[in-house]
Amino acid sequence: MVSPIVVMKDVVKKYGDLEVVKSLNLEVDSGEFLTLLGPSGCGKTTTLRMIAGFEAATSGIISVENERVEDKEPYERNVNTVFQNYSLFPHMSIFENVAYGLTVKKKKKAEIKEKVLEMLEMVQLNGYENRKPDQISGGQKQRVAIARALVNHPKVLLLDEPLGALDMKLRKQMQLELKRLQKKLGITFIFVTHDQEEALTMSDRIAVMNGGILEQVGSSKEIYDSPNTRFVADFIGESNLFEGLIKKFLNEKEMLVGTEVGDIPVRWLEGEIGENIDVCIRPEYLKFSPEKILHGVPAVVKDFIFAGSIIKTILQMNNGLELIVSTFTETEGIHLGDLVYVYWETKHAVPIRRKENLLMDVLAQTQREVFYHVEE
Amino acid sequence: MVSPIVVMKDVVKKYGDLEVVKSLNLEVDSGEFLTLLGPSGCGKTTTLRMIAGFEAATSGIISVENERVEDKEPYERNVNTVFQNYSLFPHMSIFENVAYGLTVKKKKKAEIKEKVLEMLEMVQLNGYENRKPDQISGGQKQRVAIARALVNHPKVLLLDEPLGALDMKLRKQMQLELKRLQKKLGITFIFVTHDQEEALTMSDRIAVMNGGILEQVGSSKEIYDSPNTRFVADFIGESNLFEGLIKKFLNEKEMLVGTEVGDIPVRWLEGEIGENIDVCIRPEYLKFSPEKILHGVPAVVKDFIFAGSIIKTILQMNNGLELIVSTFTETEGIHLGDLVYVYWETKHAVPIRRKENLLMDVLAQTQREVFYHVEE
Amino acid sequence: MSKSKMARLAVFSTVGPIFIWTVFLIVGPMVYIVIMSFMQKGLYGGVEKKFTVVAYQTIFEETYFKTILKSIIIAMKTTVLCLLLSYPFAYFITRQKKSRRSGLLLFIMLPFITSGLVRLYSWVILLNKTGIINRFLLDHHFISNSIQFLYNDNAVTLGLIYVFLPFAVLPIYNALEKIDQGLLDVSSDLGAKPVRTFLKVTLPLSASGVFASVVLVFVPAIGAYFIADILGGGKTLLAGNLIRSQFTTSKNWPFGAAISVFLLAVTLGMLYIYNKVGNLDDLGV
Amino acid sequence: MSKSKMARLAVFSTVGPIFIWTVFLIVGPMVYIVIMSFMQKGLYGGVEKKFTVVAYQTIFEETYFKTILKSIIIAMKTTVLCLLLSYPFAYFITRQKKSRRSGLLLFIMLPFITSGLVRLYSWVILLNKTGIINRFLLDHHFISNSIQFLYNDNAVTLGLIYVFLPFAVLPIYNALEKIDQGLLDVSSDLGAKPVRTFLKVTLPLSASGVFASVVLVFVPAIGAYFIADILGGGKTLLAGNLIRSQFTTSKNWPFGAAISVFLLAVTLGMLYIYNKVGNLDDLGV
Repeated sequence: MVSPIVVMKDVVKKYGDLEVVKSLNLEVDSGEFLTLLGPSGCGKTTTLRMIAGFEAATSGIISVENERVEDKEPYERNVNTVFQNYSLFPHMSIFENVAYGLTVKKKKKAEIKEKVLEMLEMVQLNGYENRKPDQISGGQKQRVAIARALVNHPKVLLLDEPLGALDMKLRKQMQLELKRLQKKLGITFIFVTHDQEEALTMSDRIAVMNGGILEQVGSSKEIYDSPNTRFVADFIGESNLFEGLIKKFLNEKEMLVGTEVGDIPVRWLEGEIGENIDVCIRPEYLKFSPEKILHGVPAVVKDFIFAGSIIKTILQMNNGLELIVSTFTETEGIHLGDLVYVYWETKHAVPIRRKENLLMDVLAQTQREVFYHVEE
Repeated sequence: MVSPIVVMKDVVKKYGDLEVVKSLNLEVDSGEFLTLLGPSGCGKTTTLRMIAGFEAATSGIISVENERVEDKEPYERNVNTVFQNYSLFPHMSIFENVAYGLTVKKKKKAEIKEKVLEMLEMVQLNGYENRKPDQISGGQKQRVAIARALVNHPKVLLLDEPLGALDMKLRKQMQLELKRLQKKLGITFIFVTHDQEEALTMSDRIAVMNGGILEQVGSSKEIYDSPNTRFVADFIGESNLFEGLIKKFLNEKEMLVGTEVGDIPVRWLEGEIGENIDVCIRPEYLKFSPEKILHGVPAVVKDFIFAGSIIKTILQMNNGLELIVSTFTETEGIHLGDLVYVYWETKHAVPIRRKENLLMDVLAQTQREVFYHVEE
Repeated sequence: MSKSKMARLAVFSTVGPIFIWTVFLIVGPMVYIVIMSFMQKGLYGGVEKKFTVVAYQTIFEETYFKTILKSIIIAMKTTVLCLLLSYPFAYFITRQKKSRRSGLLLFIMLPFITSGLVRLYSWVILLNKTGIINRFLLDHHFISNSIQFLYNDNAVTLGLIYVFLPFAVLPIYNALEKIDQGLLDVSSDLGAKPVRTFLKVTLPLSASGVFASVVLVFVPAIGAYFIADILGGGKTLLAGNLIRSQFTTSKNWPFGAAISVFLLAVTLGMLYIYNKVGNLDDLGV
Repeated sequence: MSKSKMARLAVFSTVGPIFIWTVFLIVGPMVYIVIMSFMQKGLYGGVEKKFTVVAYQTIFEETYFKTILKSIIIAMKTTVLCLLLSYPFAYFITRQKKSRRSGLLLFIMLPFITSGLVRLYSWVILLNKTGIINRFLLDHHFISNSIQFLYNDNAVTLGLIYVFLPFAVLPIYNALEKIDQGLLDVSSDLGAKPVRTFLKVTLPLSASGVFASVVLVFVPAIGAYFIADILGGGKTLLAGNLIRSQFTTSKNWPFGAAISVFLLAVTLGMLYIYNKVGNLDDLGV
């Protein structure tokens, strides 16, 4: 078993009365590429800055390599950070920028030179060492910032939306480069982004945050295919959401959920009959046909949106809500205004617990724990 | 026929010796949503600013509503602009910002008030009129900037990467809102972006620019399915590109192209046998199978990338180059290292003329034109 | 105690005393002056520790009050003229190419690198009865008798403008340079002609710079005395001269202090009014 | 002609003359002084139109040169001490919460709103033989005879520091405030302790502000004379006093002009050296 290199336990960060991070528990494995994903203001950057040491946690434990670091200054922690806006020293050359960490550690000149040049080569910037930061492009600046952090061989590299300022094409290219570097060096990466696609393609695991709370942690596939909360379903990728209640358990894999637009078959969930739940179906798992189908939801074709590789068909159900269906090619013989029946494989209809129910679960669990402690 | 509302003819923009826009010809139809798409520095913003009047064209003709505007100041042109960084007047309230254009035109106070409030309601900002720009969020600022431009009922609205500063989720929402506004008001939109997906989903037509040259103009579908140049194929969406030469015309729809990895069937092109061309196949049109297939290209499975709705399978061909195949679900029974055969429908293999050949065409055409003029 | 707290303490224990000392050095005398202005004058200079408002009453005696009022008016004139000269100048510079701007600024600042004193004397030499200008006018028979340009209020005002002009240019230039070109573009885009754009966008957004210029010109102008010495030739007295004579020849220290406090109050009052009128609270200034 | 060109012409025809006139007003006297310094002195003041370098030779006569040299040294001392006081002060302010900063700055600038003259006299009153400090020391038997704090070089230096300190604080504060907190974070992140971060990041990045402070303090300090008048009591003469006396009592105008030009040259030379040593070209200053 890989032991966790970074552990956060019950970490809280308050600014005055404002709780930016709410009792966060997270373990990051050694050599892992973990992404903190969430919308602006969800607390992801604050979390990263607490690991780096730029922000002090209001309460809780943060440890790196089994050593508690909450009271350590950034310069005492064996983690390095790549900032969103590059933050290159404008008065130093590229070489001096990259060498900074080693110079601080009073390494020998020859060693510094060798390591810096090696690192610049790794980020494909050999020959640029004498330039100043204002003489290179945005993508190059980002690579210098990465080299400057990596040359110190940190245990953990923290990256705060490092690709946010780059344009689409360059961004995709840097994503690949970063992933390659991470695999090559075997350093643990904790990566912050608000871009779901970036998170899905790069990460070993994703930690989805919202309003200071960790909503779900898991692999890209887990997060995408089995979202835990309505927020995760909505934020990661596109999703069609139905509100409903559990009507009947069909077998150990399926159940029937009653919704405004009729009863629909859904993946099994440990729940009770009559419990309110949400159902999430990804647009690419929806199918539709002009013929009537058992449990098929009737809907009218409202629009086709061409989005490059994917064509999105917008369907409107009886209750007025819209569904999105993604296909690679146009569905032949279907026109605007047509009545169609929407269906799907039951395994792709994911039931999601309501927040209020989840809260009940947590309360129940806490009570159990309290009892446990009392019994001890 | 809809008459063009904006016409640019042989427009050139030079900064000193640097030609930023190279002999650009473009017609924008009335009521159309046209997007100028290209990477940073391709000249798209300069083109927009020439239409607005902030930059003077070095040569060429620009007309709006059949009236030449090259020598007109921005305040004399019936076009309005929404800027990337909002550019709200910091010393004025939201109301005063939106009212600015009407106040300048010396409209009556009651009329101004009515129109401004109506417009603020349209962008869902009623109740915000007394706030200052620094008291509202980024998305709200953007909406104020749009309202401030639209309240003047311009013939043409120019938008310079208006959503660049917003985060992913907000951006998607604003895209829908903008599209809705444009349809409702029937105003011609000229939209600048470097985001291909944004361009593909929003536009009636897309004009792809690169290095100051207009590479291709067409509907999202045309641009995506039949790119004219290698650049367009590469910049819009993902693409698999083969280099090859025309070997044989199979029938009036298909031809055979010889490449490093064997002969492949490709969509027909008006060309000559032996002509060097590129072939573009979109990742979602590629299929692969463990069994040998006629004209199938052998390749080894290198990687699976999970990108949310799409799973990308990376295949490596004999010549070392990689192919990307997109699917919605995992291909069962295929593992890393497996040898597979890649195939596709011929209509999805798009032949692309080489730039040098295109240049020859242009030269030939120019010669023809010169002759024509001489004959006159 | 965490290391971070210790580090912060270390910084404060070094910087703190210097900070306090600096504040004392700067604010202390100020407080002393205010106290002194409410005391009785000593017979041979100095003060006696009795509370009185005599010094303030003296200000409103006709001869003194005339001089002080004239000082204030001259300082206001100087300020307005400095603004009228420096605003177009600063505006002109910001309209130049970026590469050329700092050169132009340096050019205007160069003479400032030599002391105001010498530059004032060069004015004396240019303007006096036997100076170059008079000689030129006499030689070409524009005039038959030399004109005394010096030793009057206008000469003093000219001198004040001359010495304080650079102080007016810099803040306005800084404010103008900070204005986002995009805002001017937007204004033009929305149909505003250049004059309107200037009045509605440029001017309000440079108000903080104008305010700083007003402070930097009006404040020293109201207290200056050496300019009046040189260009006023003892005939045009300003409040500054009055203050100096109280501390030197007249030995009425409380009165000197009271004039200072009075001028400070006038200055603050004017700035307050300027602030209200200019609606600077809108700009967060 | 296009409308755009016409508009531009209109702007230039308004602003242009004011610009030229301002340049003339500012640079003209400067040129005149340089020319004058190479002329012969008239018998009763004024100059005779003969080229000579006598005025410059006079500078190097022992009595004069001593005074000028002392002036330069005092100005340098003043500059260095102002920097040492103002840097920690400005640094301290930038470390405060943003909302508190402008208040602190205003606080330090407040006394500056009253004229330097009055504040100097308050020092005289504090420091002279019958002043408060002497009285305190005598009353508590720390000393038996009053000490003359005034009328020496140190008093003059103190006065100079006192008057010019606000000029030193502002540019340094501006430079420090512009430094991106991210750069300090990066430095700490890469293992640099606070002192190293200060020396390697903060200090170099505030060099342009320090440079501006040096100019704003050294230049007026080298030419100031009224401070020497008041606190030096005629015993400590500075170059400024020398220049004034050439234009007034001694009536040797070319010599006065030559001293000015010489001091200007020294100033520019010092700034050049500072610039080279500080490697300010690296910072694009």
